[in-house]
Formats: sequence, C-alpha cells, structure tokens
Amino acid sequence: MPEGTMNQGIGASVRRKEDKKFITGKGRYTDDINRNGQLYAYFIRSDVAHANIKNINVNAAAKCEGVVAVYTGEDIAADGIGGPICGWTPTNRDGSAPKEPPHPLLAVGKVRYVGDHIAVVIAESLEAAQAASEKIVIDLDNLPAVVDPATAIGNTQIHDEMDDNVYFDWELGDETATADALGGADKVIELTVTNNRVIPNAIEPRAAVAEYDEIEDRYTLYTSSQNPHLTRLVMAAFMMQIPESKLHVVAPDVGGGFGSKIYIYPEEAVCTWAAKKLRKPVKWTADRTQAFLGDAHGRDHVNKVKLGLDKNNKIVGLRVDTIANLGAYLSAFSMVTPTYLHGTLLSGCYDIPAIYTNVKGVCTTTVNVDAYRGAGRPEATYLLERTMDYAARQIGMDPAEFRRINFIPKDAFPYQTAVALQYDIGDYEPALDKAMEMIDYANFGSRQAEAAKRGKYRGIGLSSYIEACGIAPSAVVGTLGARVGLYESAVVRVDPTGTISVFTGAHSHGQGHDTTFAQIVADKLGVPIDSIDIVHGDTDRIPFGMGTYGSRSLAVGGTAISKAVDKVIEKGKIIAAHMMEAAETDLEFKDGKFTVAGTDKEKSFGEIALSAYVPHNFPHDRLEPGLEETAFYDPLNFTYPAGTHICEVEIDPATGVVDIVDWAACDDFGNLINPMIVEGQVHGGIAQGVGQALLENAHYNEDGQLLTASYMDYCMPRADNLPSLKIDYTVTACTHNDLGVKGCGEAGAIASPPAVINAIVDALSVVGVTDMSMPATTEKIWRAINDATAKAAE
Amino acid sequence: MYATTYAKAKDVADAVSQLKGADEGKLLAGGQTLIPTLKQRLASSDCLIDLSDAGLSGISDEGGSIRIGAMTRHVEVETSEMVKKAIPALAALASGIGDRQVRNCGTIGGSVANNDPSACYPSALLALGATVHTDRRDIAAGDYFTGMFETALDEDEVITAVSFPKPEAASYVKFPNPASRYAMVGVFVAKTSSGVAVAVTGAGQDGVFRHGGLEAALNSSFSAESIDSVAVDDSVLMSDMHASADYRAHLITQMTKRAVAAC
Amino acid sequence: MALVKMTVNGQAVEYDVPDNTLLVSFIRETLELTGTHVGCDTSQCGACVVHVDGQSVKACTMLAAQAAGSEITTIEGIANGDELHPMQKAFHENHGLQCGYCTPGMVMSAIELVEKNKGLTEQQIREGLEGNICRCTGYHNIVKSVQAAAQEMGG
Amino acid sequence: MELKQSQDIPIPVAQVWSALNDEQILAQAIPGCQELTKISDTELTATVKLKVGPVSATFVGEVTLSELNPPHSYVISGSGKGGVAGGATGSARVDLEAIDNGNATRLTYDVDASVTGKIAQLGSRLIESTAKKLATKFFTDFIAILSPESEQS
Repeated sequence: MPEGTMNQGIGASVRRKEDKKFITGKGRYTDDINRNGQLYAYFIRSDVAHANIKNINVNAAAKCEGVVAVYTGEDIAADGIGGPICGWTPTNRDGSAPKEPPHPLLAVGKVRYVGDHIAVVIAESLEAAQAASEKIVIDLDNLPAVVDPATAIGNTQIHDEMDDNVYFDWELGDETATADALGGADKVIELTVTNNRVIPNAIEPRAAVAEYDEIEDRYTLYTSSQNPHLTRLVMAAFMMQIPESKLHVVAPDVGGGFGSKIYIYPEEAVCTWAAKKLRKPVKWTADRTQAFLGDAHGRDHVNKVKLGLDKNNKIVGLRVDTIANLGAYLSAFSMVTPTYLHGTLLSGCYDIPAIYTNVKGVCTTTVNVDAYRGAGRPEATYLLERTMDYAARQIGMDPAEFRRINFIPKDAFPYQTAVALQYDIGDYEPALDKAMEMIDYANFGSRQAEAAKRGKYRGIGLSSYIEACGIAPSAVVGTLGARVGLYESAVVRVDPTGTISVFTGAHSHGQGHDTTFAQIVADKLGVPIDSIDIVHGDTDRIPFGMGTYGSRSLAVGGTAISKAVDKVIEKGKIIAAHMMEAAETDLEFKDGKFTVAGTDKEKSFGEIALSAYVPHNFPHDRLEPGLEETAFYDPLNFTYPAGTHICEVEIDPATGVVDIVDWAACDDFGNLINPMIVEGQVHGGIAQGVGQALLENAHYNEDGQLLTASYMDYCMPRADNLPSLKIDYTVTACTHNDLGVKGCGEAGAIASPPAVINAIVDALSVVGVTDMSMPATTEKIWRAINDATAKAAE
Repeated sequence: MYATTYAKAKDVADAVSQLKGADEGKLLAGGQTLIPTLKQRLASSDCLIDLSDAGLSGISDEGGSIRIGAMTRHVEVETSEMVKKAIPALAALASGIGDRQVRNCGTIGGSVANNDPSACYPSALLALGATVHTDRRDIAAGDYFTGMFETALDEDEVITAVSFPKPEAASYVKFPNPASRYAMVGVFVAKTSSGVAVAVTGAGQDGVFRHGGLEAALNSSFSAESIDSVAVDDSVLMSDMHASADYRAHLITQMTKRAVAAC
Repeated sequence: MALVKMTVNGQAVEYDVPDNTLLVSFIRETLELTGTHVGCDTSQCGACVVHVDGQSVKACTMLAAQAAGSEITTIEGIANGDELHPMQKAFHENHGLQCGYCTPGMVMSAIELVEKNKGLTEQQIREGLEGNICRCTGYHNIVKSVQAAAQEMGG
Repeated sequence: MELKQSQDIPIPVAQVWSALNDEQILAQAIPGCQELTKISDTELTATVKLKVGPVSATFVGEVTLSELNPPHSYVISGSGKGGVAGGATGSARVDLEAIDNGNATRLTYDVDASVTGKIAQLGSRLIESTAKKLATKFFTDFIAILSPESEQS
C-alpha cells in the first residue's frame, strides 16, 4: 500500500474522522439550526390515556401575545394532510390484511394515549407558545385505559376500525409438524417470557426546523432522522401529497437514534405544513418528558414458549405464542418488528426441525411501540436463550454443553431454518469456546465458592445469539409485506485533483460511517483517507437511501460504496488503457496504480482522475469524460452475525443489589473494517441490554399514565452500573457481499439481556429461584430470595 | 419558566425584606430543586432572591459543634478537613448527594429548607441533634422537621446556619434510588453522650424520622446483631414503583446494620 | 431584564436578557455557542455541563444572572488554538464518543474530575461521571479516555 | 393509592351527617381550599391551592356528593385541573356508624386518588404519600371542627 494509506484501510482501527467537530463543540444538530424569523411550535398533549374529545377552545390562546396560530386536528384534516403510515405489513393467519387505523397528526375526535397530540400553538417565542398553550380549554370525556397487552384483546375498543384491539394475527412455521414434534418429545419445557417495555432515549431529543420557499414552491425540513429519504418519501407522498422533489430533507448531525428516529412523527409534519401556511420557518424541539411520552417505545412482548427435547436432549420442536403490544397507533416498522424480524429468528443458533409461532399485535392506550435497537431479534433471542437456560437447568445439564449439542453444525451451511431464513454461513462453537475461555468459565466454581464465603451469590449466564442483519433483500422483504425496497445507494465522485466525495444513503448518527466508509474507499483505491469525504443526510445531495437501522449500513450501504468504487476502477482502467495505449484487458489496478500487465508502464490514480476531466483526446464515442459512478446494491440475503456473550454477576442477598463483575463477548461479524468502531458498537449495545435487564422499564399505571417520564424515574445506565467489557471475535466471512461483512450495531443489545438474567438466575439457584423477569430490580431479587427461602422452609 | 425577577440579597436582612415585599418570593439557595421546578412551570415566583452573596457560607469549629453556614455548598462540606475530622459521616453524606455538578451548586440551607423526603441532610440533622439557626431564632432539629417538605420555618424566615454537635461516632449509609440517585433509604446512626440516634430518610411517608425501636436496641447493645429482633413497621413507609414499603423496611434494617458496623 | 456580564472562554460578554434566562440558553442562543447541549429537563443527563469559575455546573440548572461576573468555560473554550485539550485528544484516541451529543458535557465533567482528583481508580472515574448520561458508548471507552487523559494531565 | 381508616367522634351521627353536607365545614376541611361554591345539594365547584415542596398548583374543579344514604354514608369526590401540573381526582366513601349508645359516631373513610399529566409523569414518588397526607388532613380537620375539645388540645 502506498505511503499515506498505511493502517487506514480495511481492518485498521483508524481514529474517527468525525470526532473533531464533536469534541470541540462544533457538531451541528437540528436544534443548533435557526432560521431568520422562525416561529416556535409547542404541542399540547393529552393528559389522559383514552377519551372522547368533546370540545377544544383555542380562542383565548389565539389571542395571547406573540401567538401566530393555533391549530387542531380539524385544521389538519381540512387541508387533507395524512398521518404516519406503516411501512411493512404482514398478512393475517386467515389471509386477510391487518388493520391499519388512521393516525391523525393532531387528534380528531379522540385521544388514545397520554402524550397524544391535541393541538399546536405557533408563536414568536417558545415561551409565548407555551404560555398560550395553558389557555387552551380541552373538554374530554374519559374512557377506560387499556394498558396491559395480555388483557387488551376484546377490552375497551380503542379504534372504530378495530373491534377487538388486534392489529394483526400472524403465524409462521408448520403448526402441525410442531405439535407432532412436541407431542412425541421426551420432555417439553414450558416457560412464559416477558420482554419488558423500554424507552430508547437517544440523548439528543427529536427536533425539527421547517421552512417554505415561496418562489421555488419548495419545503426544507431539518430533522433528527435516521433516514431522511424515507422521511421525504412518506411525508411527500402520503402525508402532504406534494411532489417528492418539492421536499428537501436534511438530517444533520443526529444525537443517537436506536430506532426511535426512523419513524415520521406528527411534529415534523405539522411544522412543515405550518411553515407554508404561515410563510415562516417553524421550529420544534422536544424536551425530555415529551420524548418519553411521544417517541416510539421498544419491546413489550409476552411469550408462551414450549420447547421439546428428545432423550438425548436434542431439540425437536419449538412453539411460541406471542402477544406484542404495539400501542395506540402504528408506525413504520411496528408490525414487522414482532413478526418478520422476530418469528424468523426463533431457530437461533440451533438445529430445530419444527417451529411454529403465532403473534398477535395488540392495540393499547400507550404510545406506539416500534423497532428499538435490535428490533424483534432481541425479543426472539431473549425468549429462546431464557428457555435454553431454563431447560438446561430442568434437565440438569451444563447450559454451555446443552447449547453446544444443539448448535447448527458448521458443515450444515447454508442452513435452512424451519422459520423461512436460510443462514449462509456460521460456526458457533468457536465463539462459545472463546467466550468461555475469556471469562474463565472452567474456574467459575471456585469464584462462586469464594463469593459465598463473603456472603454473596455469584452466577454466570450465557447467551448464544444470532441475528438477521443487513436488513435488505428487496425481493425477499417485498414478498413479506414490505412496502419499500431495502437496497442502498452510493455515488463515488472523483474530483480532477483526485479527492473523493462519497454520497451514501446510509445515515451516521454515531456509527462512524465517515471513517469506516472512507476506509473501504481508501483501501480499494489506495488513496489517503483524508482525501475522502463521506456525505450523507441530505436528500438534495444523495440519489436515494433507505437509511440506517437493522445493522445494515455497512453490509448494504458499504457494499454499495464498494460496488461504485469498482465501477470507478473499471472506468479508470479504460482511461488508463487509452492513455498508455494498451488493451483494456491488460490493465491492472493495485495499490493506487494502473499498470499494463507485463510492462513497466503505470499511471497513478491521481493522473487518471485528472485525465478524466481533461479529456483532450478521449475517443468520445466510447469514453465519457468525468469520473463519477453510482451503484445501488440490493443483497441476495440477510447477513447473520452470531456469537456468545457471558455475564458474571455477584448478588448481595441482603439488599438484592446485582453487581456485574465480568463480561465476555465473542462475536462473529464477518470481516471487520474498523475493529475500534465495531468494539464501540458492541459496548453500547451491551449497555442498552444491561439497562433493560437490570434498570430500565417504561411504567404505565393502570390509568395509562406514564410514571417513568423523566430521568428521575426512568433508570438510565450510568458509568458506575457497568463493568469493563471483554470483546473478541471469530470470523466467518459473509458469503454474499463483496466485503464479507455482517453488521455489528445491534448485536450487543440482542445478546446481552438473557446473559444478565441467566447469570442472575444461576446465582439465585442456590436458594431455588428458577426465573426472573426484567428489569431485575433489587426489590424483585430480594423478594425472589425471600419467596424461595420461604418455600424451601415449608 | 414563567417570567420572574432576580436579585441578589446583600445580607440576611435584605433577603427578608425582599421576601416580605414580594407576592411569591422565593429564596434561591443553590437552586438545584427550585430551578428544575420553575423550568417545568410547576411553580412560579415573581421574585427570586439569591442568597449567594448574603455572607452565609463557611464552616467553623465551635468547640463542641461544627457550624455550617446555610449557603455552604455540598462540595465544601464534602472536602472540608474540619468536617472530615470532627464528623466524617457528615462529609461522607455530602459526598453522596446528587452528582458532582449538584454538589458544586447545592447548599445545606437549601436542602434543609426544602426538606425533601428523600434528601440526605435531614437525617444527619435529626440523628446528630443539630440546631437550625435562622434570622430570628434557633430551632432544634427535632422540632424543625414537621412533615414531608414541611418545616417549622415561617414564610419569610431565612436559615442562616446549621450547627452539628460532634458525636462520639456516626455513620450514614444510603441506598440510592437507581434512577434519581436520591435516597430510597438513608440511615444516619449517631452515637452521642445522650445515647444512640437513628434517623431515616427516603422511606417515611411523612419525611425524615427517628426510629425508636432501633435506637432502643442499639442503646442496649451497640452492634449490628442487636437490631435483628427489631421490627420496622412498614405501614408508615413510602411505597412507589421503585420500592414497596416492606422492601424499604427491610432496607432500613440493612442500612442501619451497615451504619452501625461503620461507626 | 438583567444585565449579564461575564467572561466566556476568555472573552468578556455583556447582554441584557430576561431574568429567567437559563445559563444554557444564554450560552446556546444569546452567545450562539451551540456545543453545550440540552438532553433533559431534570438536571440529570449532563449534556449541558460547563465550568463556572472552574467548577463543573449543569448550565440548565443555573440562571444566567446567577453566573454574572463569573468566568465561564464551554467545550468551545478548552482547546488552546489548534492544540486540543488532553481530554479532547483522549476521547478521540480512545473512541470515547459516538453520536457526540453527550460528549461536550462529558468532556467538561471529566476535566474537572481529573483536575480535582489525583490517582483516580477506574471505579472512581465511573462514579465521578454519574452526572453524565451516554446512550451510545456503554461508557467503556469514555472511562478509558479519562484514564488516558489523567495520565497526560498528571492526574 | 388506597387508604382506609376510621375515627371516633364524640357527637351523634345526625350531626356528623349534617356537617358532611355543609359546604362551609367542607371548605374549612378541604386542604388548600380557596373557594367552595354550592351549585346544588350534591354539586359544588372548588378552587384548591396545593403546595408540595417546591411545586405549587391551583386546581379548579368540582366536588360531588353521590351514593347518598342519609345519614349513613355517601361518596365525596373531587376532580380538578391544575393547569400545566395536570389533573387530580380523589374520592372517599364515608360511612357513619352510631357508637356509644348513639352519643358518638365512628367515621370510616375509604379513599381512592389518581393524578394525570406532569404530576404523574414527574412526581410519581410523591403521589401516594401526598394523597394519603391530604386525605388524612381532610378527615382530621373535619373531625377537629366538629369536636370542640380536640380543637382546643
């Protein structure tokens, strides 16, 4: 590799190019953007979970100082503005379509959760808007709240379009074969597994600044989004009914997303609509409580699991019946998360001949639930890995050994699961072995005995996970009900002086694309990484993009870049052949140089770039000037990262306090482009999973009031809740993308919750505890110990 | 935040007179609770009177007691050599309030005046038999805390300092709420010439309280084991989504044991 | 209205602002120093941490008027020209940031922690950062960054 | 939040019952009551100012008397809106039982309360204690007003 590109290519832990602006306070987030003459929007939200709206009187508010407009749902409806839509719908068991009740931007007739938008005040200052909002008189006729998903079906009706509160009733797998397998099993392990509801909490609250250009008849929306193109598509085509080209969406620096910034929310749409109505820019920024109330929550499943084993403890069948709480309205991925991103993963890393799952997506008077880091796959992994652990305990087998004998053997790939997916490649035992070695699994017994001497219960818990990442193949997702394709685009533009701009549809909000993507280009073209700029987040600059979620940016977006670079090289060869008067077939490109095979003739990449723009003697009939290539990449399959995480805990029985004392993770993400960034992704994912397992919970009371609506009550993991983490890898390269990569963004959040809970149950097994729900709060642990001790004494 | 006016009081008399002159005057004594409340528009004030320049900061050794000025910030108590030597438990308590940024702003006077049922300081005042000095009188801690968020202070009365008698031994152990990090249960145990005092914060429905049963047991034998037989009545304890009353009762016993062991 | 005079990142500033103006709004909106962020309403996330006379403070829980007469340092003011502060360098070197939103507050908090405490252990660093919430990093690399900066800063 | 308690009052049931329906006595007993106006025998409008620590809110709403079974029992309920703070509702089923040969009354109350909006979102740790405290204060004050001896003590 030429000088200047050393240690900058694929596989190098290049320090991030994007860091400088963030560490010096020069990041540009949506709330940092202000437009001349901008107005401020303040949304009035429902205080109650479920009510008919009898009357909204905005007269006093409209007369307040500084107020420019007050709008309600009727104003939105009068202009024919639609609400957010669901981007991916499964088909019901009976072949019918799921129910998709409308989601008005501002409530019409009814409010359906605490936080539902009732009206908006737009004023010259936020203070004025807020003050005026207090003058709005809202007369509501309360209806019963429906909070518990387990009892939502057939409860008080929430939408006119849906008499039983069931959005969909979906199935996957062979019910009869599974029933037969369970019927013939030597043992059937049964467990109810609840996946608690959590709140994403990106630290940057959502924000929007919308403006309208009268001359161009064109809107610009700055918004904290993970996918500006989807925002443009949905807002233009389904909500505003304007030509897509008339809406320019910019997602500048975005302070974390974790799924919650995929969706299009009412606020940005209302601001955009109002910007034209008022001919002034309109700005809105959420405060944290609004974020708690209004951002899509995650998880919230209740699963009944049956796992059948033969006499050798090999799994013969699995049945999972799931109730998924989707909240009061649907959003983009509400319905796909508990179905195609969940049911299809129920085979895990295991060879399971028969699987059947039924999922009912139910409506409750809570905010919508949608994809949250991992989206469906953490829920699948949690129920499976909890059940695996529970089963190992029931049959008296070491949980590592029980997993090992049920792993899909490495020579069985490609492996067709009983739930639709075909895993291209994997090898699960080495990751298990390595993780066990990293945490010194063999000597756990002596550590446990030592802890016991100090009066502590020590436990160890495993989680062997798989995920389907690189959420993509359009052909596959299309047959599964997706209303969009899931490819990614890239443009690689080489300037005359050899500098390079890469335009990608993936959006970076912490993932380090500016660096990782540049490494791919630097590596392939043999140019210095500093000569490469990654451009994202602007619909006017990027051809099209599906955004960042589902650990897809590298596997799909990165591959698109790689393919565009290949096209640049191909064109470069044609130019080089022309310049060096050689046959194109004799041209080779390596280490930044075009050479003619068997000769000492060579041209540098820079010379070719310049020549492309100074085409004095190009044969224009077969060679166009310029050096810019576009690629759209639509993969053949998902990618399948997998691995094993092991958590070791120590519990103080006197208080119930859990201390995570060690963590070992061994993941197979295929090839690594930037190991430093990958490791950071794993750290962050683990922290979110640990948060869910020990600390975090969205708590609605029976009236549908969200009691955890600030950091005073919603427990975010802090530095002192987490240990130092040991991370390592095994590698089986993905077989169907050029880079051999699989994706790493969600793995930590997928793998970690069951590892924590399994470790806790292991620790508490000394007193006879067999199960524990999330979050495993200190009180729950104390109570479990008490109850088990009392039971033992009987 | 609703509109307000801000003024610095130049001394205590000035603060009192400004308070008297305002409709809804509020003293700003660090503001770590008041400002978030005002921001949420859950309170309003036509006049915020900042006590930071009113000459109320400072720690002094008065022989038998340590006197801490009302506007002394938690960080100053935490790091005071004088406090660390005379009443190390008090310095330790201060070091666990909120986070470093809260400790850099919050004051003892503000905390004591607010009497949040989950605040740490009230337990120290009660267990150590502190005296609350105000612009007009001295109030014994036992008479000062009158209920959740309630104190013996008059509307326009200003705390000037708190004096803590030096104990023979003392210790504070806090079991924090995992989210807010306020005390879910905090127990201050003090051993003085007049006996053992056990004050509990974070747990009582009506704010900080002393526990007679624990004190009696510790007075007869000052050891962690001696409280094994003491029942903590949970009917007067708080119950919320973070901890039910019986768990809090259990934690009171556990934190008391730890405090005793650390004395 | 309150006349607020203070020194921000070494520059004297003077503005008339409403008495109820928060220090963070003064910094972000009046001075247009948008590196200081707001991530919560209850003084917990720490995205708004700045130094007021050398002490770390949550700028969302202090009025601008309270800080009048003080020396304020924000994230924009810690580098010496092009020379980054050792804490900034350490965050970059150790991948102590991802989305960057909590980073300014985290860096400001960490600087004070290291300046005021010598020989910090890993556990003390973790406890010392309890006033700052990060959702991206799992804190692992933040702790590593602070450890590295502490070395550099003679802590 | 639920709370059930009883207390004995040294006056006959009929007098207690009449006090329970007397808006002037109710106005004195309702904590923070600024104004209580009778609309009908069973409906009143109320303005109540409450302060919990640094938080203060003025609730405007109704007080309703229902399930009347004179002079034995009724349900007194209140619901009000406190502006940005949110809303609060509380109800108490009150039972009167003659004791001490009809010279005294045992008053039993069973309270239920709930809150909405910011109070619920931000103040959940205080809801239960505050509701209990307010309910207890209402009945303690009510009884104190009726019992001259205890008022003096």
